[in-house]
Amino acid sequence: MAAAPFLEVDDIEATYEDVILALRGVSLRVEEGAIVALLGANGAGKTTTLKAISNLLASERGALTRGSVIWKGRSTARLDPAELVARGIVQVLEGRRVFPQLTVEENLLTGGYLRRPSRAEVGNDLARIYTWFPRLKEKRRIRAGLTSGGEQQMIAIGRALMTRPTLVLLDEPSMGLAPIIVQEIFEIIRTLNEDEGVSFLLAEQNAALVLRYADHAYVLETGRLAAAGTAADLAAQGVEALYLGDAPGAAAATSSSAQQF
Amino acid sequence: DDAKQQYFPLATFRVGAYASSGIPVWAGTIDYLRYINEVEGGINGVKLFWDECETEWAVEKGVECYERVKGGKNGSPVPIFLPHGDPITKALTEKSVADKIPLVTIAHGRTEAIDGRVFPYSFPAVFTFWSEASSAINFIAERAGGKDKLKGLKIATVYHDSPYGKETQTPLALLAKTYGFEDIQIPVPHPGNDQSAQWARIRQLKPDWVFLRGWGVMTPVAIKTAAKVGFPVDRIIGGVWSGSEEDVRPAGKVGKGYLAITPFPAGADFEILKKIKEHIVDKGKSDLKDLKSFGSVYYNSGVNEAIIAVEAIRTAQKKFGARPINGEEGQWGLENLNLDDARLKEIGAYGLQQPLKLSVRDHEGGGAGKVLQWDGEAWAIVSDGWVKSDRELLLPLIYERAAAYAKEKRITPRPDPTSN
Amino acid sequence: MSASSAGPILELRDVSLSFKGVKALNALSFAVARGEICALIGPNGAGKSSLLNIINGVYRADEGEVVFDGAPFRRIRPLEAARRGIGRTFQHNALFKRLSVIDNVLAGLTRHSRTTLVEHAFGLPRDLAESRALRARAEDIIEHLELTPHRGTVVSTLPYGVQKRVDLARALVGRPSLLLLDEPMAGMNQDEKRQMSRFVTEANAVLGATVVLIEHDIGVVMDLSHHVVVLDYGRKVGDGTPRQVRNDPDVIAAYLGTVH
Amino acid sequence: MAFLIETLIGGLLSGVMYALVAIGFVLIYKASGVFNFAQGAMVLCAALTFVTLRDQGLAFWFAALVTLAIMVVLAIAVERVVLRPLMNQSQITLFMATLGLSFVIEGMSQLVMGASVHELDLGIVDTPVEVGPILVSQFDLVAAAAAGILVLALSVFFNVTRIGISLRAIADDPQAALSIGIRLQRLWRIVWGVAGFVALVAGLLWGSRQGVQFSLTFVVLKALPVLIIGGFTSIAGAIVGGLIVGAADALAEIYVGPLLGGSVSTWFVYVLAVAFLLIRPAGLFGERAIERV
Amino acid sequence: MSSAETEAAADFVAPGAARDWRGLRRALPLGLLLAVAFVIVPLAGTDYWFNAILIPFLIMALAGLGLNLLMGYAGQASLGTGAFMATGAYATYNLLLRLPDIPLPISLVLGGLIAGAVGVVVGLPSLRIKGFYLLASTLAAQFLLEWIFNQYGWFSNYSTSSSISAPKLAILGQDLSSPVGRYLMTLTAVVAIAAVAARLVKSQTGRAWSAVRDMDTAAAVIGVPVARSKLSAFFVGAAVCGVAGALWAFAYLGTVDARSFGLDRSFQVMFIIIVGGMGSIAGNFIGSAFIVLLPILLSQVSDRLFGGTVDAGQLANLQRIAFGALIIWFLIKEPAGLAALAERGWRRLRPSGTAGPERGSRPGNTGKIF
Ligand SMILES: Nc1ncnc2c1ncn2[C@@H]1O[C@H](COP(=O)(O)OP(=O)(O)OP(=O)(O)O)[C@@H](O)[C@H]1O
Ligand SMILES: Nc1ncnc2c1ncn2[C@@H]1O[C@H](COP(=O)(O)OP(=O)(O)OP(=O)(O)O)[C@@H](O)[C@H]1O
Ligand SMILES: [Mg+2]
Ligand SMILES: [Mg+2]
Repeated sequence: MAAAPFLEVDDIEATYEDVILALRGVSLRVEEGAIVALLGANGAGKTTTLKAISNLLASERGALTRGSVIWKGRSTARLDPAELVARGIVQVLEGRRVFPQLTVEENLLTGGYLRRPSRAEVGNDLARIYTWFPRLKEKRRIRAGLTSGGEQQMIAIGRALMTRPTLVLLDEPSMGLAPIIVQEIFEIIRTLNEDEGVSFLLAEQNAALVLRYADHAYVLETGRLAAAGTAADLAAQGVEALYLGDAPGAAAATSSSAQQF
Repeated sequence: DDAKQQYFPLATFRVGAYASSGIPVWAGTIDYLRYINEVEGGINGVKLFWDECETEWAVEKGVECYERVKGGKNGSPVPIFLPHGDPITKALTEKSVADKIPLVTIAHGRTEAIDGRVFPYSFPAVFTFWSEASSAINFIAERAGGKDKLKGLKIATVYHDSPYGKETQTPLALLAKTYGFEDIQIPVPHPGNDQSAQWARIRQLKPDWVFLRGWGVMTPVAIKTAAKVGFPVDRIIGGVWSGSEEDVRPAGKVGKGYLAITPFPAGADFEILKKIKEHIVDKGKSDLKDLKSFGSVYYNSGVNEAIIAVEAIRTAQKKFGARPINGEEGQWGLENLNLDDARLKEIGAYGLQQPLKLSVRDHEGGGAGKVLQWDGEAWAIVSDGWVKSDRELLLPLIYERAAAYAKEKRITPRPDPTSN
Repeated sequence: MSASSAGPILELRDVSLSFKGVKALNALSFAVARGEICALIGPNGAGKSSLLNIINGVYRADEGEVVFDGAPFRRIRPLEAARRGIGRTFQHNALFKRLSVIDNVLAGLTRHSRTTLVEHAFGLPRDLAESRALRARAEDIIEHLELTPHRGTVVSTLPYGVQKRVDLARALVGRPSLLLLDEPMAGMNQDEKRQMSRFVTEANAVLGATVVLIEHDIGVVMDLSHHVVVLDYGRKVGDGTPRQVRNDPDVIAAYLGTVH
Repeated sequence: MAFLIETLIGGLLSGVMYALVAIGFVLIYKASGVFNFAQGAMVLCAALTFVTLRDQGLAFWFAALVTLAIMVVLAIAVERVVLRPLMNQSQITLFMATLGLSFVIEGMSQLVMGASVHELDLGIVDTPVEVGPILVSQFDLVAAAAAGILVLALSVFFNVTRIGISLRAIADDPQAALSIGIRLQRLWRIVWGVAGFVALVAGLLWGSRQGVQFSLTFVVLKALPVLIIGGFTSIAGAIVGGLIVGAADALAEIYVGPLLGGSVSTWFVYVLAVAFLLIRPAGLFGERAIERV
Repeated sequence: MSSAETEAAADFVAPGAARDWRGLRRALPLGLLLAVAFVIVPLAGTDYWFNAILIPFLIMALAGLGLNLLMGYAGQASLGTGAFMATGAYATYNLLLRLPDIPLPISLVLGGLIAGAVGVVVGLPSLRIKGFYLLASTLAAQFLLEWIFNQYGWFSNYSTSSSISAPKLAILGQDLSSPVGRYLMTLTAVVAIAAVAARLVKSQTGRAWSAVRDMDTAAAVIGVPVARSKLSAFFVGAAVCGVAGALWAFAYLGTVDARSFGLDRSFQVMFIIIVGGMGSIAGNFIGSAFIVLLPILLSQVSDRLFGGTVDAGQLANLQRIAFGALIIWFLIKEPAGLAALAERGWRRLRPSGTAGPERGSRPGNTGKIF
């Protein structure tokens, strides 16, 4: 565990519109090649944490007001989201944010542009996505806004994978997907993780499921870290209990200073 | 000590769509006022002082300005207000009666306000649009060799499709009936930046003359489009608001030969302009930033208006004493204003301003214009002095309209003190 | 053709729907018995949502017909469907997001309103009486679905799970005889799903609404439904009791996989 | 008959001039979903800068280059000061912001360059050409050619698929675009810069037609029906819409106006545009709104 | 009139004893405000304040209210406001002229209703068109109506300049043509209409509007009559704008022609609601204050500060720039409008009202009508 920190989130505090305090001193680490789960009830701050890492808060009138995010030893504070994608961090936004007017294939292509790949590369990458999600291949010429809810989720994930990331921030990947697809997605995650060393930070509601795949897990509660540990430990403790916040080992994330109200 | 000076507020428009005309106009006015103050020591020793209030030529802002200044300043009352714009004038017409502040609107405003019995505080002095139309026709007659030669001519009016543009339809119809020319009316919608259809029609109808009653960008586009369809530009006579340098210059070379009728002849040779140049402009005290505009139509119009205001105050002072004049006294001054050639020569405005005699029944007074021709660089006066309008022919109709207005508004016309 | 309370409340007869030549639904037929909870499952893009859209008039079937309460139609306007008593919740959140919870629920009662604009504008007695009555109904449902603490909150500010409940309240308040639910439990944690299941059962048992439910959580489907219809590529590949369907190898292969 | 054809040709050529302004809107709408009302102010700003530089004695090309540079600076400023802080806001808010922007640009332009009217001579001879009985304006032909070239160039630019698709992605969902590494800010700057260039071309052609003055900003009003008919998102639509509007406008002025006793062109094409919309709610070539439940 | 007011107050007071007190606390500031507006201001105001500031401020707020009902509540974007105002003005003028026996308030209401009817026609395309396309299509009405009033003399009783002017303003023999009289008349109309509007937006009609605005497909599915709601919004919105137009013509300017109600006016009103806050009644007043008063303030301030030292033209340009920049700044600061900003400030002053983290004004959810 003493390896060079891959992603290190240190005591961050995030606000929206200068007044709504969404995170109060959250710290977490993702080791290279790990799958880490981020759990928590609705509104606990999972999405906000992911956005803080990918620097997308600014586009929602939010901001990091304290703490730092260190990616491969460097602070990400000054990098714009595109720069982060170029350096390997990509986020799959919650709630299937596809580009409705673009076709399915165009949606996927947008994910590849940053690398300026050659035609052949693009073709390969596309083919890879299509083997994972054959459904998308059938729908490649349909405008994404017209596809079904689950198809849109696949597009969003596929699009992110097109950037060839080293760390994927996945926000509720299982939402609205058929069981078999959920299973497939987690298998894909595992494959990518094992074969290509891609790391994952997964925000999920389905704790039982995600803990089966993750190495490590963190539990958030109203913007604070409520628990952390290996996935196996947490699974054993029973996640339900964790959600209520009375779990043992709650991290010392109590520095609830800087009330913004 | 402001109370000993004469307040004279200015509702300017130096930004917005009409800034390009507003800037020289107000420079002309301010330069003349400065000249009066600095060279003549005020009007009979009463110096003028003023505030500017930006209206952007918008009604609400104009009304706001008027309301802001109408009470005078530091004890000095407002003698005359220059609304400068049709819509603003309309909005102020009734307020001015209540407030007893005369509005002087040269070459705009309501034509029927000529009748001071119904419109006691409106002064569409010098040159109403009806006079403009009539003078233009008379100039055509002059060129044709007499009014009898008008018979059978085709005269097309290309007008800005707005109340302003339509204002001349009635007098032209009357004149057409009287003189037997054919009256063709062609509207151009605001702003008029595309007139291919209108000029295609002109090409088809082949009129002998075009009377161009434009506004803003409509004029240069008209001139250019005329050239495009091959209509001779020296057969186009612009109205007052189509007759400034700002109107022709953008048309470029093809504007050479274009005519315009105006009560504000351009030129820097008039006596008073020479004096302003000497005492104000050359001393760096001019309000003009771009001295190219000195002596332009708009600049001279500003001087012209200022002259009328100053002379009206002077006239009022004769009756009320050499002190600041209030609105009611200003009205008296205006209604007794008499600028004959002798007086015009005295103040150096001979040729720049036409002889003018106002009265209760006649708030216009003049009714003549000069015709200018553009030589590519500047205007030259080409008419034989002032071209008069057929006011006798038009006045009965105007009085009729004023009476109708009085009836609708339930106004009892004020008696004309001079007629008994 | 009177509404026979014995026959199925909803019947689809050879319904087909295609988009630009792609068949979303292919000659689909099945019936939903009065008073049951019928689950509709199938892989993503199988045509489940599209089917609901046909039933309440958002889409028009290319072929076939839908029989609701004894009356057949191919095309119905959404408004007409609502008036006849078809209620609906949505897969993607489709709440009136700038309105409060109570207002969202009250909007679901619009079709029961008999007053006019003028009465609303001047607060005439009939309007006052009616809005009191409607409000009482709305409050009822809100309490029932345990939304009372949120009643005045603007819905867009609520957690996702609560929003889904508001969606249900909005559909239920109009007392639909047929309630179409499109993935009402997506994005919820186990607790919330349990709670939601309870509400659906109650809507069915207490309020007497027949329910057609789309859901991907097979555990929920098993617990809740009386009848399951499985779609794949717009066709029906299974139709029976939950138990039958669950053990159907085709269904397992196409949809369930091994994770449950 | 000849008269009809002449009117029609005149109208079509004017239509191309409208299309030129409309393209500026399309560019920005395509790339950010913003209906940029400041386009008119940009036309004024570009033309005014150019003319002022020319009046200072700069050579034509040099003046054009400097103007272009200024438009690019403007684009960068707009991205930084207006677009970025307003990312993810509703379109109507952005629309209003561009209205505010138009005040700023107009004010700045006039503050620096004054309000006087300038002549702009591009040196295009405009003696009418006679083709049989029909008169055609040379200037309009040149303008049409310029617009044509511009449209071709822009179409190529946008069909360099990467940029084209990226821009459409941004217009659909800027945050999602950011999340997958589309360089939103850079693209916005590029697009606003290109829109500045289009504004320059439109400013030069319109300016030489009517003089460079404040009312240049009003040309947007004629561009709107073009947009409605063509669709907000299509460059080709702008051209087709422009032709339709130009022709309809000219014909209506000649044949409908006299029947109604006045000039009809302020509203005629708008009413026509609404008629088009009733048949195609997103214009001829626009992207239809997607609504799925 | 006063009955409509108490109605509005009553509306704030939700039933239930516990809420009575809260309702009272909300109604109290409003009551105070009205007392000041009806009693103190008429005693203390000057001509300048009435004629140049208060009357246009109130009327523009009313026009804002009309557009806000249509656009802020029902989500139907329109740039036809000017045309609706013109219709109201010309209709009222003709009623006063041709049916002189009808009392002034009734003519005003009838004029508004006629504008509303025109609004319904203008709104017909909204059944098919949305968003910017709808916005642009309302321009057709804007230009067409402006043209009609300008073109056909009948509407202006064949006045030479196709302008209309106010007949003597009087109610029950009370002369209202003094500035105070016109102010009170305007105020009364504005308060009465605002009270009705406040009722309306909370009624079933208002909810249907908001439902259509937020999600029209869902609205139809749950039984909201979408087409009827859209048209009724056009009707009410246009009617309110119509009354505003009539007041603009008769209580403010005295004489207008159709160009007073041009596109600029439509934009101005739209500014008011965007700056003030869409979907907020109070926002119209705040927005109107911003749009009407700010330029005056800017010009007075800059005159004080730089008068005489800086060139007047440049000063005016600077004001224009400042105005534009302020608009952008406010939009950035608070995309949901100044009303939301004010509310937040208010809540901050009284911390009892703030409860925990909440997505109160989550961007993208507020004010998003397309
Ligand atoms: N754009 C925003 N503006 C204001 N507040 C926000 C915004 N986004 C989130 N919040 C608030 O921040 C807190 C954390 O929200 P976040 O979306 O991160 O939670 P989450 O754990 O992802 O929840 P969910 O399971 O519902 O996705 C919540 O209280 C939420 O109300
Ligand atoms: N309006 C439309 N235009 C084009 N294609 C459509 C439209 N609506 C649905 N489709 C297509 O029809 C198919 C069925 O979609 P539907 O939304 O009914 O699937 P679903 O079963 O609800 O899937 P999910 O579980 O993912 O929500 C999809 O492939 C989709 O692409
Ligand atoms: Mg989340
Ligand atoms: Mg679905």
